[in-house]
Amino acid sequence: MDAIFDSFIIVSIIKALVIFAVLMTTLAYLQWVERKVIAHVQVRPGPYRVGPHGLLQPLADVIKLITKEDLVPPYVNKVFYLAAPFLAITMALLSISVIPFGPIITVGPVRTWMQMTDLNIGVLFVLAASSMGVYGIALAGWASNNKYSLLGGLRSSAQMISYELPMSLAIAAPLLISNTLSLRDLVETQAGGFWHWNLVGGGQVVSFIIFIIAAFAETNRVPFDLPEAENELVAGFHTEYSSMKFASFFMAEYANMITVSAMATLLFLGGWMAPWPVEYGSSFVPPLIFAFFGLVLLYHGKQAVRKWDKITFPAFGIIFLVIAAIFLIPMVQGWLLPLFWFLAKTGAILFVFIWIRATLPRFRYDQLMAFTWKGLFPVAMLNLLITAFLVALRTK
Amino acid sequence: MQLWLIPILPLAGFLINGIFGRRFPKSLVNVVAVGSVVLSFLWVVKTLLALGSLQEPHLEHYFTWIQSGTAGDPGFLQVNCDFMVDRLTAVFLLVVTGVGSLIHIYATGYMAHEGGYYRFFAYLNLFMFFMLVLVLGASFLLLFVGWEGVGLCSYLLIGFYFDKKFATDAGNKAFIVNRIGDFGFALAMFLIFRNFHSLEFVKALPQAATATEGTLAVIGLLLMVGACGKSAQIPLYVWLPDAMAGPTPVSALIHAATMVTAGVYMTARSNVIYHHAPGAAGVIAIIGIATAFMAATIGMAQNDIKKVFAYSTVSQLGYMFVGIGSGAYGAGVWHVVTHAFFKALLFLGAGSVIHALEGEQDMRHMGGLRKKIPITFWTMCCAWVAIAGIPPFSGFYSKDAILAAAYEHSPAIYWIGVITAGITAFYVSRAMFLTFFGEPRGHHHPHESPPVMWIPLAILGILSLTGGFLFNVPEYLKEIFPPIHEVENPTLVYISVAAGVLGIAIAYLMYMVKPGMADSIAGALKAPYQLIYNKYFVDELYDATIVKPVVAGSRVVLWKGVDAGLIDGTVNGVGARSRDVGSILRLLQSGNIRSYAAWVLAGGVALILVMGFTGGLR
Amino acid sequence: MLTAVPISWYLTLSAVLFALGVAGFLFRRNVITVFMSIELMLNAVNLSFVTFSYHNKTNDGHLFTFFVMVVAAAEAAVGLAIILTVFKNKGTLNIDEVDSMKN
Amino acid sequence: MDVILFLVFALIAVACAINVVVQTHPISSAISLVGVMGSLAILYLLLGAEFIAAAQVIVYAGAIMVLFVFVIMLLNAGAESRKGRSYTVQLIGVPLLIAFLGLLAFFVQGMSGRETVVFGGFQKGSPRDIGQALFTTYLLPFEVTSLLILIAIVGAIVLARKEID
Repeated sequence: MDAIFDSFIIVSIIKALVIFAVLMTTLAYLQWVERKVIAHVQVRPGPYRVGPHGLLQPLADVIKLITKEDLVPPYVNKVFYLAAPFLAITMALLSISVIPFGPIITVGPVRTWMQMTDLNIGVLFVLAASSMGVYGIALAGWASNNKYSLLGGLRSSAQMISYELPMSLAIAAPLLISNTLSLRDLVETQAGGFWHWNLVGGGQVVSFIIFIIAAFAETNRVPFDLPEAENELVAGFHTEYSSMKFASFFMAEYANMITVSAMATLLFLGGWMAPWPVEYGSSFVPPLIFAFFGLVLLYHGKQAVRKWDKITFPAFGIIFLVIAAIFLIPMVQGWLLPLFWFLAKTGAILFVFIWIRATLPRFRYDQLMAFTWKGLFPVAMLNLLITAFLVALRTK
Repeated sequence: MQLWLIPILPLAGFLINGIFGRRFPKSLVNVVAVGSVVLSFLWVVKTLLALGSLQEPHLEHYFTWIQSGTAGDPGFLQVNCDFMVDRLTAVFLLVVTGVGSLIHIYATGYMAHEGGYYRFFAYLNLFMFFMLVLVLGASFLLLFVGWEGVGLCSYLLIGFYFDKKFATDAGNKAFIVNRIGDFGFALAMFLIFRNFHSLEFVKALPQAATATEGTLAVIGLLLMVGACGKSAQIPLYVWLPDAMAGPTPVSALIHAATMVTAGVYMTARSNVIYHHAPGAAGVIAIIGIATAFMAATIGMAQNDIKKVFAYSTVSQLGYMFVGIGSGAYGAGVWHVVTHAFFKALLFLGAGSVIHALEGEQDMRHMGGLRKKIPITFWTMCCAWVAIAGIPPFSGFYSKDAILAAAYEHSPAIYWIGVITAGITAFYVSRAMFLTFFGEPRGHHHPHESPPVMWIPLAILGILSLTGGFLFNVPEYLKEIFPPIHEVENPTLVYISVAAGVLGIAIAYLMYMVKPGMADSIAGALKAPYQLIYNKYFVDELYDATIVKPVVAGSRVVLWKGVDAGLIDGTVNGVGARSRDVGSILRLLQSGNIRSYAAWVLAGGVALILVMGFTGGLR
Repeated sequence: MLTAVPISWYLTLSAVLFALGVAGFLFRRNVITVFMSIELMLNAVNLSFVTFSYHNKTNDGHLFTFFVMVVAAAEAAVGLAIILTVFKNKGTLNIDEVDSMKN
Repeated sequence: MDVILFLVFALIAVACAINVVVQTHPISSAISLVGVMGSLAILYLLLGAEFIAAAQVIVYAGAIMVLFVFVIMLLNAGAESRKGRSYTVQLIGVPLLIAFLGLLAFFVQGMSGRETVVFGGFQKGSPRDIGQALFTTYLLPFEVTSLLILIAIVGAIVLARKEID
């Protein structure tokens, strides 16, 4: 009893540490990716100076944020002002803990899931965490004792409550099909090719779209970033925040993005399941991709324009080729492939987030509300009803 | 077979028009009202075609409406919401929905300039619903539902012009008189349940053979009381003439074609009872012939065109009951059908005349309309020859069948019937001559009615010309009625036809050849003329013997004594006492919520104490 | 060192929370705070519901709790709307000044 | 383990509840109330009521209390004014409260004997079971509550809408 118990505790701690570390770096680099992508959408290089192609930019940002002066305006409500960013980042990270990245792996003596813990109410847990997330922003807005911040806080709380409904309804539809609330089982029910995914097999296109839209609003992303609309509210709820406290809001936003993207992957895109079974060679897709990029980099390295690239391109090319090679090792394939697919799907959705940000203008506030209450909500409700009806028919 | 659709369609029409009609444009109201009825007519046709020759009644069970007691014991009452179609029902369904549709179409033209348009059509649709329930219902109770429903609609529609005193009075009169009849009907139903332990036609009626003739006679007579109320027979006919206060389409649909024949339907439906209780049947025949004769004589002296046709309706209903009473149920129902055609036509034609003369109803101010409104004139001529019993038109066949049966029953009734036939021909001819021939006596500018009004007239005209030999109803209904041995007796036919022709001839003589002769005759026979002109003073008689005492009693005893003294006294006393108590309790109302909360908390503590120490918490 | 929690502790906790809710209702004069005290009492009751359903080994208590939540949501919506209206009309949130029902 | 968890979260709950009552500023009370609800959710988990725990967080903490916070911010309600407070209610209330709590605690101790709560001792709290009961045994109440919510929505809109004139 105790041995297992201890090992459980230890394993959990290790997993927590690993996930935390990975997540933090991902957050930092997601920022870099975003800037790069937007830059290329707008036909400009983006961050370029710090490191090759600005690869070290996040590092620089982190240092900048940490070393900045951390000032607390005198007229704020101290307790909540300090608590708000902490609350925001905590709630953002909390939901990661139930998200499964892959199947069981065996590391030395212990076999464990690539997931911190599996609740049989995992989905509800994520919903709960995200619904708590609003407090961070609302409190920040209120505690800053500044009318722009207050408006930002009000907007975000109203907006989050409003968009939670269609989101929940959109989540409910695939749950009906998979007939479980545990994220792990949810993925298991979608195994065996993309025609079993809830998006395709379940025909949940509508709820997928609704979910993505609501996710944009929940994470206060363009085109729903009313709470921090510069041209109306300076910087919205985090006007008064600086340095690490600002950074934690920042991280919270990106962590939420990752969470919702992961949720979308799990709910609709079959999680870590390959788009088609291994016997049809889905296992060769990742190595091919990496190999392709490696070769491309090598090729570019041959006629590089800047002198940096003469070193960096080939280096990265070789790294990619090595990764491609690793993918071919049978003993690691067991956990590497699922991880790849999960990350690929999540990354694709994240790319959509960034893409949209680079593309769409911002809503007007009344449009925002009318859109969810008069548009999304009824459609989601209808979709849920139809799905329930079909499921009932199928089980008959 | 989805029988339920037949009544549901008009009900839907009623609901739609009744709820949203106020906001609808007239065209939409028309579409809903007429459409629903026509649809249900089409559905009836489809259903009957699908059912083919109804050798066996087709029954549809929907749900158990009332259930009491345990199955098996005699007190076990189970009333299902069942619909039944046999040949009798089929005939009535066709008449009700068919004539109903025509009259709906007509009404869209007739009511075009009236207020409360949507209300009128909502009521009309509701009436259709109840009438169809009445004929479709497979048990006496369901029939009774429709029975009361049509009574209600008739009340509503008679009082349609509720801002006119006489209209509302007529409505009340109809309603109250019908209550008497319904009372009899209800008693009859109790007896039926008591003796046959069921109210379903298929269960109850076959047992009639087993019961004693006395019981059956009582049941039959009580049923006849109900029929008297609904179908305006002596002594309860007085409401029908006043019912003409309603709009003319209502008079045509409810008070000529369909509702008033409900009594005939009901008696024909329970023919087994009468078959085994000849005494009751005889009474019916006598009532029928008496009504027929009396109403016909009254009809001779009326000047309001609608009143004439109203009394004619009463008289024709009398004929039908003669048929029922003398065992010729088929003939009675046949007369219902033909009468529906020509009487509806007469009323609609009268309506068209009234419409043409901007509401003029007195025949003394009409005349010479033949040229002005030819279509109306020619269509009404069809009805004229039909009701006058001129062969080979519809009225002739049915009336003749009845009279033949009556002769078998008792020659006396036959002879009175023949005389009545003559009188009938006379007063209809009188009406026609006064209205359409001679010199215009009014100062109006008549205009022909729009097509939407005269097309139904034309259809009805064709039907009343050809209805007799097209639909041989008695042949169709032979199986379900007890057989009667008919003897071909040409002389009877000649006599009745002769009577009809004679009536027309006299009318022609009195109103065409020598106008004014009528007045001289009236002057010569002062007393009888006054008698029939004042409808035998029946209304006055009822007023003196029944109405006044009842009113007086209610005013003195019930109102002054019971209501004002007892009930109001009690209520006011209670009110006063509670006000006193409240004035004391009011002091608690500090308006401070927290003090209320404190009170609640105190209550909670007390509750816990009590429960705890009485062991309620263990 | 006892290894499991006596069920009475849960009930006592619920009682304490309820009493605190009542206290809030009695002693606070801000309408919103009073309203929140009501929510607190509801939560206390929910806790005892769930505890009792553990005691009875049925999940009826959970259902009751669920319904209480639903009703609480509806109540919050309407109540807060009322508070907004009161504030709009009277310009105060002090419950003692909202006594137009007096006498 | 159970005992520690229970004690920790029970203490948090009580502390937050006291905070709800003593804080003069509504928003502080609101946040403390959220704390109470969160810790209660944990206690529900201990009692094996997973669904209720989730619902507690989602509905109460995530929706209702957000609504409260929203309204408080909207009205920008300041701290409670100390002026003109009447002690009469306190005078009646305090002893009543003490009596109430004492009696309640006393009877509670008397009622439930030595039964103890062990984590995992109750398995019927999963969403599936709740759903089963909700749509079979409790179908009518469920429908009625749905109607109630509809009424509440309409009422709230009617109350809070601007007067159009």
